[in-house]
Amino acid sequence: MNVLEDRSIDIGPFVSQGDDETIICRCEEISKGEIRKAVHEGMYTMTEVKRFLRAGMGLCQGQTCGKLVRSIIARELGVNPLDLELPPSRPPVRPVKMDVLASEEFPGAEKS
Amino acid sequence: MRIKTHPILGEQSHKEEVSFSYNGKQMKGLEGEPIMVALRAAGVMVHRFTGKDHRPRGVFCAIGRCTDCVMVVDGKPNVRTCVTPLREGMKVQTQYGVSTGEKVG
Amino acid sequence: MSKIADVVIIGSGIIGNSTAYYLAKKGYSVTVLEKSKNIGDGGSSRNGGGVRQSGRDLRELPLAMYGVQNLWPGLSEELGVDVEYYQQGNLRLGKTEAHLDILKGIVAKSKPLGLELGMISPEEVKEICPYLSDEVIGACWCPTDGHANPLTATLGYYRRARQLGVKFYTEQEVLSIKKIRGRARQVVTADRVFEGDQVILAAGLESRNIAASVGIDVPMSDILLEVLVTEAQPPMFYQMLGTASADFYGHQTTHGSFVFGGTSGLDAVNKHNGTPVNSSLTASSTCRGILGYLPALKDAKVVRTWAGWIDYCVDAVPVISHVDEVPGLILACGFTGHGFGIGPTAGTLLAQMAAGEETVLDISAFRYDRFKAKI
Amino acid sequence: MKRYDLIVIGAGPAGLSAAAEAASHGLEVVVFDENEKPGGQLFKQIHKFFGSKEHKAKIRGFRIGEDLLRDAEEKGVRVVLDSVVCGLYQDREVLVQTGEKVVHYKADAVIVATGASENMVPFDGWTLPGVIGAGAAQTMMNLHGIKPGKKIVMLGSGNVGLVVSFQLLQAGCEVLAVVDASPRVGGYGVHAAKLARCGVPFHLSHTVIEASGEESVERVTIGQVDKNWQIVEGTEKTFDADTLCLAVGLSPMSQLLKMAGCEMKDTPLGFVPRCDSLGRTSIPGIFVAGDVSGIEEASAAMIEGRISGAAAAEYLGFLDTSLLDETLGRFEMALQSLREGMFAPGMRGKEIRETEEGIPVSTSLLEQGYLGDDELERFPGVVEQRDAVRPVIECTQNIPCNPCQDACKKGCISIGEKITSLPVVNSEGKCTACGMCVAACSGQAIFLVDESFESGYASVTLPYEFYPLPEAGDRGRALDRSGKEICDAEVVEIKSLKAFDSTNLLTMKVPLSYAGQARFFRR
Repeated sequence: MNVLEDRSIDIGPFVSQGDDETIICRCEEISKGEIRKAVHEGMYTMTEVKRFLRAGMGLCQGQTCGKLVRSIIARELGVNPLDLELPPSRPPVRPVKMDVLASEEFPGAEKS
Repeated sequence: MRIKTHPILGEQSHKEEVSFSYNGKQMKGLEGEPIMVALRAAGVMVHRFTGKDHRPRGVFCAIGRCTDCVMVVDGKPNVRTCVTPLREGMKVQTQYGVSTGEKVG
Repeated sequence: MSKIADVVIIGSGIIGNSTAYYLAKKGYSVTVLEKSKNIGDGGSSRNGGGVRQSGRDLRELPLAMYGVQNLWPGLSEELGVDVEYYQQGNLRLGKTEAHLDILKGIVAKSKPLGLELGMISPEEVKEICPYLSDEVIGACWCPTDGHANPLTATLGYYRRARQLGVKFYTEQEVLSIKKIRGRARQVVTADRVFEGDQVILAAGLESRNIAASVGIDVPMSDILLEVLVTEAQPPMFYQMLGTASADFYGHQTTHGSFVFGGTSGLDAVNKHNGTPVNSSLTASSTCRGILGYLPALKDAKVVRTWAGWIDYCVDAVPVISHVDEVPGLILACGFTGHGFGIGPTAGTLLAQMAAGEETVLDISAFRYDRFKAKI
Repeated sequence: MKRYDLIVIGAGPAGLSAAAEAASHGLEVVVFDENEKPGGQLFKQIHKFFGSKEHKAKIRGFRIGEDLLRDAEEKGVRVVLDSVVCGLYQDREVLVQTGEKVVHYKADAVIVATGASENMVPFDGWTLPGVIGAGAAQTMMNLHGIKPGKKIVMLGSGNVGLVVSFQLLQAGCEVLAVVDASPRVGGYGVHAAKLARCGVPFHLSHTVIEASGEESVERVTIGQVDKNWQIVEGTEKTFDADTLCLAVGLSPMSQLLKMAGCEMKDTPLGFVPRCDSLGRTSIPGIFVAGDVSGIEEASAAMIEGRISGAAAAEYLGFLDTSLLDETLGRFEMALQSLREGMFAPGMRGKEIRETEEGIPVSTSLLEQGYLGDDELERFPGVVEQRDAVRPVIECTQNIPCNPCQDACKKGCISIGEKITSLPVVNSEGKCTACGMCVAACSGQAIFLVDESFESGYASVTLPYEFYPLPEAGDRGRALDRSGKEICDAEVVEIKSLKAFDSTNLLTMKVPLSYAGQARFFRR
């Protein structure tokens, strides 16, 4: 079983690095070090890191940092970034104001 | 900062000048251009300060995707200034966290 | 490959993870199996975060109250992860006399068990949450209710359990439980067999098929629920909100965003293609529900919506139970969409059951064989 | 609910082409796009495109956008702008935000042509105002008429980085450096060369260490990287720049497809839907076209759009299956020709040592952005001819492009059947110095050199797309391919014809011995 399936495989201790302070998720201001630390705390997938730290959960919905987060996790786990699944895509693709979303139109629908 | 005449695009199309306020200061811009353009023409680079680390942010993607350029416009926070057209009399303010307050919280 | 543990838990949601944590704390060796690639991928990552006692079925209420009194307040400290627990009350709002009747019914029902719960006037409502619409004419108020962050709570239990030596395996879809010498012992996946002296089945809706492999049924069906999240707003209030007519429920988070659940009224019959997909109707319907009570949020932008199935048990309370026919098997499923708030209590009880201890609360109401024919 | 035969998401080159193709077979088509202008990224592209006539070669991007839109509308396509598709739900239901409401539509087929978004790279200070995407720079200067900054460092030497750097110069900005961690220029050599001769230095095997400043960028520090992408100590250089542009690649914007439940695959080139050569995804009725199914040039996206549009028409019974094959045959050949040469999708990551003709490639071009003087003669566009004016074609890589061949009516230039072949200058041809080839070359790689111009002097005619335009009689300095001033020069003629499409032809007089080196003019 590989490290992505077996969460008890030891990936070694967290060792701080010079660029740990660099912001990765711009929206939520999550640094590289925070992401690396989360991996050592057992967050081995992009989805888990997202849920644990909010990295990729901001206004841009992970469109800016997604690939960066993935490569950091992959490097920490020693796996190919492509083996890490991207988090699901959720509607709406762009943020929509609540009163706009509340105003629906069904053109062509028969009046009931 | 405005490009008056361009070797490929020629003369910039004429738009009406409008006034707006930026943090209480009166400024001029062109009707309908993104707010960000009018601000940049006036040399304004900082659009907001972040909530957590209070770091300055400005335009990054310029197409409404990254949302780094958001400001408080007419009292509403989180307005993407790179895709919101400028109108006469708009009130544009630097955003701190998610409001105009100097302090977040 | 065979892995032997004291307890094998199927499902890494808040029920499975909290049980694993409390068992590990008692010194048991525990294996947790998760079907998806991610820990806590089911209902635990798809709910509104309510830590609520009010409005509970009376059978469930003691579990909710026990959690609020004994577990939630110290959970962040215990887990070393901020689970963002706020205990600032639950407002269940009404706009019509009919609504108020519903709310009064809730109050009357819960009172005997000692829950602090009562009707309040529109003025009192406004005092607690000034952002609410003037159309609100009353509410049922439970000051000890609250909310927490389901994502960090579920992963917080996982993190702590993992630190205590619990083995977590993802991408392990359990196909069956196999009895050895009359006892549940082996848990079989596509290419592996895990073994434990006891097996706890906490796999949400999927529990039904797995239990079927040892001839046991839990009458559950799926309902697709949807939640939406807004961009961060300036801090406004930290009460949990709900309404008499169930238009929506939700709260503001530490981050500033609002998390709201809601309904299109069609959720029980939603069509799906095998993955939880949002309906095109629900988010709009939920927004109309919210704005009817919180007009101040009209400019707040919805950043995400998501959908997930709940394991709707036919009588809307869970099964937390040993199984007579299958010694060694403990069922923990059918939480019907309100398992998050009672998750820590359920984990505590399940750990006690697996350890052979007397449970701190009476769990006889949650037996698996309580379902009887009508006539 | 309103039903369309076809909903196309995205009014870029792929989407508009798909819509036009489908409409030409009789489908009722609507296109939704979130931008206020159609054309996707085309309206930011002010350079001339590569390719052949069918690929709209030598036409500037924004004009292609105008053409595509006109074509689609003439065929009855409804193009709805300022409309964000929020979601693609079950049964091909599309939820569109238009104005202050959301509108539900259904279609029998949906073509997703949402394009790509820019990749990013983190470093210290990358969140400072003044660090922007290359696309942002284009948006500012080419759509909104504002300079992104005064002094700019560009990170990334792919085509986007090169093209945008040149556009920055055209907008009147100063480009201090083009930086790339790779040891070789990523984009077309001709794009690099036109920057280099304007004096823009290339710093390859370098990356950005830090952008710093009080509240916005004031300095950009770069450093050399070793084979393991680590900074080599002591190689740091700091530029007084107010802007740092990031051009580090594109990723498909495939969220809608994933949301809809299409099978996806994760490739080194992006997260894309599984689809066949007709753009059919795993969900019947959902098609893709353009960058959303893998990053390529806009010219390829237009043909992919045509293919998906035809495939959708066939799927819905508007186009007979037997006719589909015929229609597709044409498109697929055109697409194939674009996917050949050194920069073909299949060549990514491969090191190329020789051209298709067996000529060693220019290492100077790859490592410094310009051709070495000693490397020129081996290429067939450069011929010796001292007694008359002749075209000198400094086009040394196999790219799919051939407008120069069509431009010359005197038979001086030939490329042949294979569109990626290097242009050959035929000394038998009678060059009349009409300049059409100079203006037609999208890579600005053709010069007219006349070593018989005047005793002791040669004339060099070069493409010039900057303001202010010099005038005949202006004196200045000639620059060589690396942008270094080499000799005095005098402008003898400026030719600006409508047919040149804003590419002015500047002819300067230089001492005869510099005829082979002088390639740019500075006052």
